[in-house]
Amino acid sequence: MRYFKKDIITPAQSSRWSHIWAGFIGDKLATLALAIFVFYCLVAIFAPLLAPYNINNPNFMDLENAEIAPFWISGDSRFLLGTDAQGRDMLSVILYGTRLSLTIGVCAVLIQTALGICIGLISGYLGGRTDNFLMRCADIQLSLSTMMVAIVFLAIFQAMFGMAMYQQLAMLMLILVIGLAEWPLFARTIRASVLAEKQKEYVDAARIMGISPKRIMFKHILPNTLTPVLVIFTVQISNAIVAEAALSFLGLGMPANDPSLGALISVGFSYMFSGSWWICVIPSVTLIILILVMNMLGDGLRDHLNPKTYKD
Amino acid sequence: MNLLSVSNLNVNFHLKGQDLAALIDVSFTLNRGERVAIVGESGAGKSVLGFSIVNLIDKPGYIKSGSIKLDNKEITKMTRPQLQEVRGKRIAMIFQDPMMTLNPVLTIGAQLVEAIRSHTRISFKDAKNIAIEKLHSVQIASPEKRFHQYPHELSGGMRQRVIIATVLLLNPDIIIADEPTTALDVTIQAEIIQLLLDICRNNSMALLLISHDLGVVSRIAERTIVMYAGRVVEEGPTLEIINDPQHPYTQGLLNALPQMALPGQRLNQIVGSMPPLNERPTGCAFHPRCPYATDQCRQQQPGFINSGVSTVACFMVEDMLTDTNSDYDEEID
Amino acid sequence: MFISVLDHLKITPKRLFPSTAVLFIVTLFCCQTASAVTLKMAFDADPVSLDPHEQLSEGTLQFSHMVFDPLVRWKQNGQIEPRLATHWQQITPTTTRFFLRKNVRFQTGNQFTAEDVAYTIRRLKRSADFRAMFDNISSVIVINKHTVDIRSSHTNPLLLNIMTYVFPMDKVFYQGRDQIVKFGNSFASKHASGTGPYIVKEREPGVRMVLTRNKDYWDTKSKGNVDKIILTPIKNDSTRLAALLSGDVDFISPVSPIDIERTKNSKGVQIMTLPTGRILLLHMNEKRRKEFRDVRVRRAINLAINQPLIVEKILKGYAVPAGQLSASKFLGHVKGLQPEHDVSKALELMKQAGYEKGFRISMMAPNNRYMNDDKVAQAIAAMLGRIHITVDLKTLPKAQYFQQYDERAADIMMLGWQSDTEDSNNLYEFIIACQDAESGLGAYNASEYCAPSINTDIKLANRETNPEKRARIMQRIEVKLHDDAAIVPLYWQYNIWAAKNNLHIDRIVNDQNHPFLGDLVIDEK
Amino acid sequence: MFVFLLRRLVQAFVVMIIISVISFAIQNKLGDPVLQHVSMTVAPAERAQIRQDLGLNDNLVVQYWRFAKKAIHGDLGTSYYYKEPVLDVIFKKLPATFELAFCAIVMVAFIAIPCGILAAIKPKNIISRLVVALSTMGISIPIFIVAIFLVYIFSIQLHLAPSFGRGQTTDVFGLWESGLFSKDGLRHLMLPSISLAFALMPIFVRLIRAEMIEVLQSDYIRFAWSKGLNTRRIYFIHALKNTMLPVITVGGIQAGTLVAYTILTESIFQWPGMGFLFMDAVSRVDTPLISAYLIVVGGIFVVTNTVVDLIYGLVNPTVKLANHGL
Repeated sequence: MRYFKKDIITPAQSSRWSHIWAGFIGDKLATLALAIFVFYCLVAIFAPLLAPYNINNPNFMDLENAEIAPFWISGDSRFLLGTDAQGRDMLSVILYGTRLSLTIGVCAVLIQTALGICIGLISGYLGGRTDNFLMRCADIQLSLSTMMVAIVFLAIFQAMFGMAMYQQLAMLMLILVIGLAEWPLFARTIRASVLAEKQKEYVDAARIMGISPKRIMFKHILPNTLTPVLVIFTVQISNAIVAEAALSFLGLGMPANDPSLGALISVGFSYMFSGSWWICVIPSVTLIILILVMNMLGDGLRDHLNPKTYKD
Repeated sequence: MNLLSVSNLNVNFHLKGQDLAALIDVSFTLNRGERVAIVGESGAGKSVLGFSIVNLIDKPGYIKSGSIKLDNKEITKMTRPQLQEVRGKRIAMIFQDPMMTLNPVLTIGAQLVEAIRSHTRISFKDAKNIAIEKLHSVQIASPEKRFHQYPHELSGGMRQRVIIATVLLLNPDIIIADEPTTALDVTIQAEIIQLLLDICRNNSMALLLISHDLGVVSRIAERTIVMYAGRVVEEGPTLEIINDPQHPYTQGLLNALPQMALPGQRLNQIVGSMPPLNERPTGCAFHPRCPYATDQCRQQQPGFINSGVSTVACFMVEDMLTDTNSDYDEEID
Repeated sequence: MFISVLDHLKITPKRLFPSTAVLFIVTLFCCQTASAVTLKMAFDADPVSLDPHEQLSEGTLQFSHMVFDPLVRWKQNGQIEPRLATHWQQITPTTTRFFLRKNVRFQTGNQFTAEDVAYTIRRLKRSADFRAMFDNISSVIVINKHTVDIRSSHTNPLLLNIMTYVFPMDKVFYQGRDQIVKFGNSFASKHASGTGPYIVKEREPGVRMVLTRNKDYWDTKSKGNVDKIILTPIKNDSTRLAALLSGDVDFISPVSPIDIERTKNSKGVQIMTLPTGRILLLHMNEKRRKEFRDVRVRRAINLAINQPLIVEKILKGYAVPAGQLSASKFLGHVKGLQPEHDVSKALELMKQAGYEKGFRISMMAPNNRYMNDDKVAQAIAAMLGRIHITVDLKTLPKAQYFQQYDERAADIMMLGWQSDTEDSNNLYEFIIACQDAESGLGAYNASEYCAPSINTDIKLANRETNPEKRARIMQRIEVKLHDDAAIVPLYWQYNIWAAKNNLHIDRIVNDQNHPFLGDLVIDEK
Repeated sequence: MFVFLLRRLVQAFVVMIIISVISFAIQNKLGDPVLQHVSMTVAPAERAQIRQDLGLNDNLVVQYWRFAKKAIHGDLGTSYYYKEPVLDVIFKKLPATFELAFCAIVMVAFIAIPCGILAAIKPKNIISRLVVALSTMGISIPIFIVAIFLVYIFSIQLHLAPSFGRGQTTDVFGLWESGLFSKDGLRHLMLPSISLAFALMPIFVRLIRAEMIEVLQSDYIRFAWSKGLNTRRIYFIHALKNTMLPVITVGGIQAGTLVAYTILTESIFQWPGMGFLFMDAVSRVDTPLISAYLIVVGGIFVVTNTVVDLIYGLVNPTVKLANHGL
C-alpha cells in the first residue's frame, strides 16, 4: 500500500490524529480492545472502591472460608468469584492483582521507554562509535532474554537489600528489573526513526541555525518518532505483564500476601486439577484477556498509525 | 483500431468503511507506436491509472466500472493466467524508483531470465544470452559481469537501465513508464529519457509515460493527458497543450515550470494542494484552487468539449467557445 | 527396538539372514523382559551417591534399603524387626551382643560376617552425617564370625533405634578405597556392594536409577516379586502425579494433600497415608524481639493459631494438629496437651503484656520443603493479624531458607523435624536445647529459648534405660515447653504414597518413608 | 570473514568473563551448598569445617582467582552433586536440550512459515483469519498454562503421550544420546517440543505475516507482477526470501527466549536437559554447575548469533560480514 498511501491520506499534521482516531474507531476489534483496556484501567484505579472486601483488613483472610466455589456454583453470595485456599475473596484479590500487574507493567514500560528513547536518540544522533557500541550492547541485551536478565538482577537486588527488605521492595524491584531488561526494543526503533529523520531538511536547517544537539533531539526529532513508540509501548506493557507473571511463577515475583495476577496464578497452580479450579482459572483468564487486549490494541495502533517499528 | 482503449474507467478505494473514487470516468486510447504522457500533481490518480491498465491495483483499490481493452480484449475481465500473459509480454512497466524496483536478494541475471522463461519455453542458457544482449542494448558495459551481480552493486541509473532491459526482453507492445526519471540525477535523467525514446522509436512500441514533469513530457510524448483529482481534465497533442493550455489547471502547471516563466517574473505556483480522496469537493474538483471559479464550477462537473487545441473539461473554456470571442482569446495569451 | 529391526529388514533385504538372527535374539530378549515385573517409581529425590554413609537423607536411606540390608528395621507398627541381626541380648548395661544371620552373601559374592558389621560401624563413625548418632558407641568387638559386641560409652536406651542405620557394607570390597567424600567422587560413591534385594544396574544422577533383583537374596521368605526398579526423581508435585495418572510410573511419593481427592477418584490408583513423627513448628526468636521474651505474648501467639483449621483446610486433614513436639507414638508424648485456639483470650494476654495495639514482626518459611509449607505460613500470618501482630512473611526455596535459618534471619521461623531415632529426645536435642555449636545441641533452636532444666533432662533421658522413667523425664520437658509456650507446635505431617492398584504398597510403607521395596508384591495383570 | 570470526571469538570471551564474574557475585545468595549436602543433624561446627575445606570462606576475589586459573585450562570446577567436571555434566545434557529445541524449531519452521505466508497472501481466508486470531491468543497465553493443559489432555486423559522424561535413547557414535531414533524417544519428545514450539510459534507467525504483507507491497514485487511472473514464483522466490531476512534476525534474538523457555519446559516435563539441570543445580545450590551453565549458555548465545549473522550474510547479498559487529 505504500505506493498509494501518501496519495490518499493527507499529511496535514493537525487533522492527522483525528483521522487516525476516526479510522481506529472504525476498526471494531480495536475499539473493543480499547474499551476492555479502559475497563481494566478503571478497575485497576478504583480497585479499593470496587473490591467488596478490604484486603488489608486482618480479617480479610479467613481460613474458615477457604476454597468456596464461585457464587454460581456454591450459591454463597458473599463471594462472587469464590475464595482461594486461604479464604480470601477472589474478586477482591483479582481486582488488587490487576491493579498491581498493570502498575508494574506500565511503570516498567515507562522506564524502558525513557531508557530506550535516551539511548536511541544518542545512538542515532551521534552515530559512529557510540552508535556501534550502544547497538552492540542492545544486541547482547536482546539475546539474553528478559527472564535471564531478570533472574540475575533480582538475585543481585536480593543480595543488596536482604530478604526482609526485598519483600517490601518487591514491586519496585520488579518494575526496575523488567524496565531495565527490555530497553533495546525502544532504543532500536528510536534510533531507526532518528536516522530516517536526520536525513530530512528540517534537522539540517535547525543545525545550521545553531540549535544545540540536545534541543534538536528532544524538540525536533523526538516528536516525529512518537508513533512507533506508542505502538511498542502498548505491546510492551503486555510483555511486561507476562514477564512479571512468569517471574512470579518461578517464585521471583510478588510475595504471596501481596499478589499480582501472576503470583495468583502461581499460587493457584497446584489447585488447577484439584477440583478448586477457580483459584487458578479465574486469575488466568483475567490475565489472558488483559494481555490479549493489549496485543489487539497494539495491532490496531500499528494498522492505523502504520509506523516502521523494529520488529520483534 | 486502437491498440489500447480505456473507456469510462472508475477505480475506487475501499478505505475505513468509505468507498472513495480514485479514478472517475477516465477514457483515452493509445495507438501502436504512439507515445502518450499522463501528467498531473501527485494524488491526481496517474499512477493508479497506470497500474489499473495491467490490473495491478492493490487492495483496497478495485476497478469499479469501465473497460480497458487491449486489441479489443477486455483486460478487466481476464483471469489470472491471461493477465500473466499480458503483463510483461504485451504491456510492460517501468517504475519510479529503480532502487526499489529490483529485488535486492536476487541477482540481476535471475530477475532477467525469469521474465523470459515465464513467458517462453526456452533454456536457461538461451534466456541468458537474450538477457545479456538486451543489457548490451541498453548500453550497460560488461553485461556478463552485471548478470551475476546483485542490484545493490549497481548505481541508480544503471539499475533503471537494467529495468528497461527487463522490459525489452519480451518486446512488448506497450511500455507504461511511471515517473521513470524522478528518482535519478538530472544528468542521468536525460540519458534515460533518450534511451526510452530510442527504444520506442526503434521497436515501434507504444509508451504511456506517467509524469509530473512537463519538461520531460514535452521531449517524449506526442500526446498528453492532464489529470486532476482522478479525472482527465485536458487531452491533446503535447505541443499544442504546452503552447496553448486550455484548462486553468494545465495553465497553472505550465506556469510553475521555470523555463516557462518570463525573465524577471516570479514562478506562479498553483495555490493550495490536491485534495485527498476523502475530501474531494463537489462540482469541478479544481474549483477551490481555480482563479476563475464560478458558482457553476462549484456545483457541476463540466463535460468535455473540443476547444480546437485540445479536449478539455472546463466551464470557462466552454463559455468562451460558445461566445466565440476570439479577441478575448488573444487577451488571455 | 522391534520396529527398528523391522525397518532394518526392509532396507537391506540382502542381509536377511543375519537380520533374522538378530530378530530372533531380540525377540527372545523382549519375551524375557516382558515376563519380568518392573516397578517404575517416582519419588521427590534420589540418592546423592551410592555411598550409604555420604549423606543422611531420605533418598540415601531409601537407597540403602534397596541395595543394603540393615541389622534391624522398623515395622509399620513401630516394632523392631530383625534383619541381618537375627537376635540380640544385652550383656552389660553398656554392651549388647548381636547374633548375625548366616549364609548371607554380598552382591560381590563375599560372605557376610561380623567383620563387615564392625567395619561398617567404624566407617559410620567417620561419616560427618552419621557420626553424631554413633558417638556413644565406643567400640565394636568381633566375637566370632557371626557374633558381634557393641559397646557404648554410657547406657544407651536407643541402641536398637540406631542399629536401624547400620547397613553392613562389604568390607573386602570397600576396604582400602573407602574414603567418604562429600564433594567429589570416591570409589564408594560409584560402586556398591550390599546384601540387599536389588543391585544397581545404571545410574544417571537426577534422572534415573535402574536396579535389578538380587537373584541370591538371602530373604527367600520375602514375597517380593519385583525384578526391576526404575527410579526417577520428580521434584514437582503435579508432574509426579501426572506421571502416575498417565500411567508412566507405578508408584509415587509424596502426593500433595490438595491432589488426594482427585487421585482417589482416579481409576486404578490407590492412596496410602501414614501419620509420621515429623513435627512442624514455629520458633519465636527471643533474642531478636523483646516482645517474645514475655511468656504472655508467646502464649497469645499459641492461642491465636488454629492448628486444626490449618490441618483441615490446607492439608485437607492429612496431618495431626499438634500441641506438643512428640507424636503420640513417642515416649515423650503427653496425652493432655492439645492445641488450644482462643482469639479473645489471646487478645486479653496481649493487652496484659502491654501490646494491645500489636507490633510488626518478620517471618520466614520455606516454600518447597514441607507439604504446603508456604500456604501454612501464609495462613499463620493471617491468624496473627487477628491479634494485631502484623507479619512480613517471606517464603524461600529450601536452599536459601536454611541458610537464613542458620543466620536466624527472621523473628519467626518455621521448622519441620523428623526424629532420626524415632524418639522424642532427638527433637529436644536439636530444637529446644540451649545452643552449643560444638556438640550441635540446639542447632535448630531458632527461638533462642534456653531452659537449663531441659538440657539436664535431655542428658538424663539419653542414658535412662528404664522406659517408664525415661518417659517421665521426657514428658517433663514437654510440659515445661508447653507452660513456657516456648515454641508453637503446628502439626505432625503424614506420609502419602500413591500407586497403581496392583501394587501392594500397604504392606511395605512405613512412617519414615523408606518403603521396603524388596518385599513389594505386584499383581501381574 | 576471518576478522569477523576473530571479533566474535573475542566477544564470546568477554561475554563469558562477564558472566562468570556475575555468577560468582551472586552465588552466595543462592544458598549454602554445604547445607544441601549434609544432613540437618550435622553440628554447625562440622559444617563450618566443611565450608572451610571447600574454600568457601575465602573472600570472593580469592575464590574467583582460583576459579579463573583453572578455567584457563578448561576446568570450570566440579559439580557438588554430580561429582564430575561441570563441563562434562553439561555436555552430557546438551543432546537432550538440543533435540528438544531442534524439534521445536522444526515445528515452528514447518508451521509458522506456511501459516504466516497464508495469512499474508490470503488475508480474507477463513484459515488465515483463524491463524491470526490464534497467534494473537497464543502470545497472550503463558507457556506454563499451555504445558500443563497438554499434559492433562494428552497424558492423563488420553494416554497418548508420556508426561515426563526422555524415554529410550540410542547412542549415536558414542557421542550423542539421541531420542530421535526410537519410537519411545519420539513419543516422549512430543509434548515438551509442542509446548516449546507453542511458545515461539505466535511470535513467528505474526512476524512472518507482517513482513510478508510489507514485502508484498514493495515495488519489486509489483515489478515482478508486471513482468507477468506466476504467483508461485512471486510468493515463494521473490517475497519469501525477503521476508526471511528479518525473520532470521529475530530468530537469532529469540535464541535467548528459547533458552529461557527450555528452562521452563524442561522443568515442567522433567526433561533431562540443560535447563532442567540448571533448575536442579539452583535448588541444590550446586554453584560450580550454575556458573558453568551460565557461561556455557553465554557462549551458546554468541555462537548462535554468529551463525545467524553468517546465515544472514548468505541470504542477504547486501551485507558484508567484515563490517558487521563490534
